[in-house]
Amino acid sequence: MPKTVTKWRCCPRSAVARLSISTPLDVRLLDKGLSVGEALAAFNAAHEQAGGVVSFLGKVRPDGGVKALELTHYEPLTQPGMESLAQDALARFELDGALVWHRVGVMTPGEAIVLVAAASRHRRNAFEAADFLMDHLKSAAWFWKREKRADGWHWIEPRDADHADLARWK
Amino acid sequence: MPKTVTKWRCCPRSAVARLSISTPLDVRLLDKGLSVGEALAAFNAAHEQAGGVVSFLGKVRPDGGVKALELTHYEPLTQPGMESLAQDALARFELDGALVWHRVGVMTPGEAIVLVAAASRHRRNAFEAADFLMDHLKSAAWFWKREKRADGWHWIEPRDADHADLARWK
Amino acid sequence: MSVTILFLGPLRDLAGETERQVEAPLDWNGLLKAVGPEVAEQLDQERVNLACKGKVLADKRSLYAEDGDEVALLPPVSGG
Amino acid sequence: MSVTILFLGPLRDLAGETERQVEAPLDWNGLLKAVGPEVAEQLDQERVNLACKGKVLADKRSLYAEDGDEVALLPPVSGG
Repeated sequence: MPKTVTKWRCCPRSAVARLSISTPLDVRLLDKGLSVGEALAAFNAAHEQAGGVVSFLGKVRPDGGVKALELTHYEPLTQPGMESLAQDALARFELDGALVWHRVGVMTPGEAIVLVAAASRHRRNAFEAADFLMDHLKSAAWFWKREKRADGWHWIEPRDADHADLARWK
Repeated sequence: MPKTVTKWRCCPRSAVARLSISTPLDVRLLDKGLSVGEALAAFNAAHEQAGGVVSFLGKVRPDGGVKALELTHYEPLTQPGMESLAQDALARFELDGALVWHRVGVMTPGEAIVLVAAASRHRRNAFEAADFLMDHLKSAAWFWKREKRADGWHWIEPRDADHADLARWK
Repeated sequence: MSVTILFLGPLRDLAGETERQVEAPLDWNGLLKAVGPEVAEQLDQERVNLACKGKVLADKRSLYAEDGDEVALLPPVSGG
Repeated sequence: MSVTILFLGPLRDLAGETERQVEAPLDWNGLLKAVGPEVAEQLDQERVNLACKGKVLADKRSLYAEDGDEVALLPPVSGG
């Protein structure tokens, strides 16, 4: 796995949050549930100097009788892809830091799939960075999804809307 | 104070969060510190059906030797202004819900000033709603800021950038 | 039998006080006289708004405040 | 002395297996033969990518996998 150039340092654990957050980037693939409140509290504590923090949380939607969602990935590409994307966002939007967490494996409706957060001096940069991270995450990270419905598992096809989302940043 | 038309209901307290969140809208003026992690955990729990949740947290920046920030407001305009803005966002972006919390009084660097969150079926709507709420909050809510520096208190003037931010939504 | 004039934000410093009681009724010209020349000059600018009974006036020059009303002088909100 | 071929996402169902060991070395034509006609047809489409040793190939037809290498067949990622 290629090493990124950023210097990673470990933050003191916050009094509120039991989580330790790496700065400036904290990129994780998680095979079980994540505690969103704790993660964001720890991220905020790790970036006390940032004027603005934007977060996005994506959850499994209980649409069309979906009982479960499975996310598979190719680990040798996924982790470096996510780290490289986070690096890009850090430089492009002059961030103080970013958090990029993604679930893999089987999830049920209401569970968190993805959490991104961007901390920046300027509000607009934090918004754009979180948006950018979400638009690029799927193509950077090689995730394949399938849904379990009453009649079994179904793979989810690529969407044209994803290409349109990416084109916004070209 | 004019009543808004939305029906407010109270959510069961989440196991994780000790906070109760009103749905679809939770609008508050706070005269002391807010726990961001708890607030977002409670908001997420209150909108389990939403596919995406975007939040923005604004903090006092330790810029240029700022020792403290004071926010004054005119209560008869502020609370209705914030509620009406949240209503607008709810309808315009087809949100499941929104949270709009603002501090008033004296704050020190690193403390939270504002927290907004938007829950929606679609990611793009949640992003745009949080962005819209932040762009409009200052003009909707009549806040005046002054900063305490080494040589005393200084009022913060209106910025041209704010007008440009608002013009984006016209 | 009075109207309360509230000075908000930076206008508080200019007025040297937070609020002032004046005799009802109060109209635009009465207000200009009541607040003194420095505040009156600010108030005359488009960017300063006026609220009466908790409502921002579309035309501040149409002010007519009666006994017990609160008139708030609203300078432009701060940036940042 | 072998190369591991990994079938990812929906290609796993089409191949009927998760991975297969084949003899090294393995090039593009060898891969097409090894995976069977159905998967080969998918692989020939632009939207399906190929990774060797953990790197996506800019030109998948230039594949040359040696002993111990892992070759991953990458269908387009899912929307939603």
